[in-house]
Amino acid sequence: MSDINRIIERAAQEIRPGNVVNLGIGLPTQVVHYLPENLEVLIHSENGVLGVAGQPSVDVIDPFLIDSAGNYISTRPGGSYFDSAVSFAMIRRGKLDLTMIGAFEVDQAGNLANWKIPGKFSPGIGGAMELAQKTPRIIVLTTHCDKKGNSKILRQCRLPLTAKHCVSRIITEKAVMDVTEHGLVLREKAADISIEELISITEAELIIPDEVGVL
Amino acid sequence: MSDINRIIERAAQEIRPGNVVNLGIGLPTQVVHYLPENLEVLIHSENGVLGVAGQPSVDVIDPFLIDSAGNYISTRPGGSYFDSAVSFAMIRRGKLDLTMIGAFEVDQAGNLANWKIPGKFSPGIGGAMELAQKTPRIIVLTTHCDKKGNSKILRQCRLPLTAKHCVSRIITEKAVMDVTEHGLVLREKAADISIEELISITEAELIIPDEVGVL
Amino acid sequence: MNKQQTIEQAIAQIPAGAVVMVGGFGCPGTPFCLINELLRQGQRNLTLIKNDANESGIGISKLIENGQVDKLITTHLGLNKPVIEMMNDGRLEVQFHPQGILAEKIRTAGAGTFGFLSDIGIDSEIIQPEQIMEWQGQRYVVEMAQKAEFALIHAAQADSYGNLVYQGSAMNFSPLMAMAADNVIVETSCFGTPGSIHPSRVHTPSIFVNAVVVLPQLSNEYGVLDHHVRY
Amino acid sequence: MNKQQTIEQAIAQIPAGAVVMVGGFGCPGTPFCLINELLRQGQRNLTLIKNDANESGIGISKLIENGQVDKLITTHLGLNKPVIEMMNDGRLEVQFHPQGILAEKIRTAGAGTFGFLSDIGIDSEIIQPEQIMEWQGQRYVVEMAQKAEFALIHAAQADSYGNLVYQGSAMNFSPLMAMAADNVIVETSCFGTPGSIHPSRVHTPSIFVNAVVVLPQLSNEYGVLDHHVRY
Repeated sequence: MSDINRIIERAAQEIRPGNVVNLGIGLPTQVVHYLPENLEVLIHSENGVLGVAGQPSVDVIDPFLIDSAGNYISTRPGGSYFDSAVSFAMIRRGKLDLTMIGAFEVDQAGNLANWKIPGKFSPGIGGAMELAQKTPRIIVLTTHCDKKGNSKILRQCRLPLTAKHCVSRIITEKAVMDVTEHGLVLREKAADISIEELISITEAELIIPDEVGVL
Repeated sequence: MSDINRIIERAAQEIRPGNVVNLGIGLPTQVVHYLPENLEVLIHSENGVLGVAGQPSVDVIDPFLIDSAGNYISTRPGGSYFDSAVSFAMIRRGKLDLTMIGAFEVDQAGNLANWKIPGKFSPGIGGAMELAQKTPRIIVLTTHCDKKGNSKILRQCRLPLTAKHCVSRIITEKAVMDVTEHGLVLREKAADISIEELISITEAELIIPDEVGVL
Repeated sequence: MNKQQTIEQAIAQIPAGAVVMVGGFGCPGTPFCLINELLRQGQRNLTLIKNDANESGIGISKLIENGQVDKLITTHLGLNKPVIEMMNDGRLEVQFHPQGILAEKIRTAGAGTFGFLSDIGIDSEIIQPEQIMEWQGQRYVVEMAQKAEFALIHAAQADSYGNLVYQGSAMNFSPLMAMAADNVIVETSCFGTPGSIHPSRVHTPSIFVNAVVVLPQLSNEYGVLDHHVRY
Repeated sequence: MNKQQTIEQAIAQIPAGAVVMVGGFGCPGTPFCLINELLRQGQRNLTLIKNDANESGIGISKLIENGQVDKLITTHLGLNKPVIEMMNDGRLEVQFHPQGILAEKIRTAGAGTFGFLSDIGIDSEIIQPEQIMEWQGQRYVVEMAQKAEFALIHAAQADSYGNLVYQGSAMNFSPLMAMAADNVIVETSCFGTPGSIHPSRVHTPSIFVNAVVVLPQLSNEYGVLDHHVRY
């Protein structure tokens, strides 16, 4: 299984029956394909859809129905369409239970940077700032390190922040970590990595409890 | 013909094909019954209806469809329903062509007082303030004098104002008058009253042009 | 995600002293059955927010006449004599707003923003001097968001998730209040499974709704009022 | 009240230098035909307001790549390389807003109010210090209304008065822009007489629409983009 698949499969387990969940562009939007078909959940897409379901078969795709990442989607029974003002009203009012979101950097205090690399990458903020600032529970989905092998789980973010102290949980292909008042606590680790290795590839200070699950 | 009917019939003539018109509570809401059936006009009711038409026959009344005065209505083809925020967005954006409105007092500068008689009558402002302040053309429909015989067309309003300098035209059972930069100009008078009599029952200073039509 | 509740359950969540928005402009949209249950349960010291006070003897006028309401935030009392009398007597505190401003204050709470800049009534006695703000060389009225703990809503149609459709002029304040209140209780006589309302026809998305009460049928209060019929 | 116009007539009203809102989030809702006519007529020095810049080679990206656009007010440029390059080169001025804030700024203009109080990004670099206001002991971001002279809108269905229905996720910014712009030009391939849309199904009431352009059919641009299909 690829690193990406491992992240997405693990992330899918976070979604509980009855949840309203926004899936950010990138890894998170793919989580919709890993949900059990009978799981009663409402996926929110900020372009104005509640009740997102996977792409229908190719010959019946509706070109006027996409998610915020541009993927063709369908809706489950009980879905609704609405305008962008209502869509962000839902977000700002805290009506979502959970947002899954990508990251350039995330730190042990739950700060998130995922929109701008000054001088290199600044394509705009999209809906990320409002989702990060206003959703009660934010789970970051990210590879543990960047392409150069540098940790993306930091002591303190260096890039411009999307929102402060917003992240509850971080899921990578190596570990599941929770932001707590005491710091970043390791909850699960991949079977193919030792705790020592994990600590060595993680810039953030990891708190290792007695029990660590298997990712 | 009663005074009231005379006012309403005259007012109905003000509505041109293609107009979007709000009819305030009281005399104005009755204007809808005096419009030619084939006149293409959209009557706006601030409770969320565009395209108001008269009450249908009694056995098919829809109890969930009223105008802002509580009258049962129907809608003409091309009508729409919307919420109160959108309804007042239309008003504040100046999308109405014309509002017809009642008055306790109106003065020669176009000031309007129609919502409060301190100590006697203050049931709230409703939508009157926004209609008066934001509609490009306001026509006041009122009896010329109150029940005690005092002029309602004043030099200067004494009651709390609904909006300043908002009225374009005043229609009473005795006269049609326009608020101009020079003052209040008589345009039409009833056949059964002389100009001298009209001046004597009108507190406002009336400018009498060479030509005065017949109401 | 099935939000169906009994009317007793749903209304019992409202404590004494609660701030409660009530949909409806005149009769259309007024949730008469939810209101009657609130009358029966008898919670007191309520603050109500509604466009109008209904007419004497129906809707929220019953709650006010029964002494359950301390304060009413509204736009117009119409010809409701008992309520006007209670206001004049000081037995009911009434706060008036221009109708579109009340709608927008509620919509602002529903949008998760905090206030908006207006010019309605800026030089009238309805605006207090402390509401005026100068910003970038212009004077504005600052109108703050109007929240509530509860909203009582009548829908023509609802599904079990809480997607709502309104009928005719019964929409009015309801979609705004459904967004603005923390707990939204809806009554409907037309109830279906998820999927019974097409996503494009939904007026209020389910996410804003907390409880749906199914009415076996609509009582006479929802019917045609004879004194408003033009014969 | 028949607002039908030819596409040439409708687009010819837009002068050089105009501020133009364009509906659509990605492809759905993007009025490709109106945009193509604006490309053909060639008005320059435009300011465009749209959620995104479309993908390279379609929609407003064509106008930008053709040098007709001085400024873009948007939320995200996605992976549109030529537009990002033009921004980085200084050939295109780009103003970014958080998506919901852009939506709300447009909606504020559409509501005829002047601004709103927000807390989104209050301590981030996206908010300028001069946008911060203290009011009744709280700090807020003041977000001003975003108007435009024109809006270009795609509707799934329209009647001759200009009542509009949107399809699926093609609604997005369109109803907000229809309220906010002084001249609203709509394209549709499904055109009917007044009464062809039930009053409860109208998403944008006719009062906000100035011109309706009837498309004989939808071109390939409105179809499925193969590179977005998951096989």
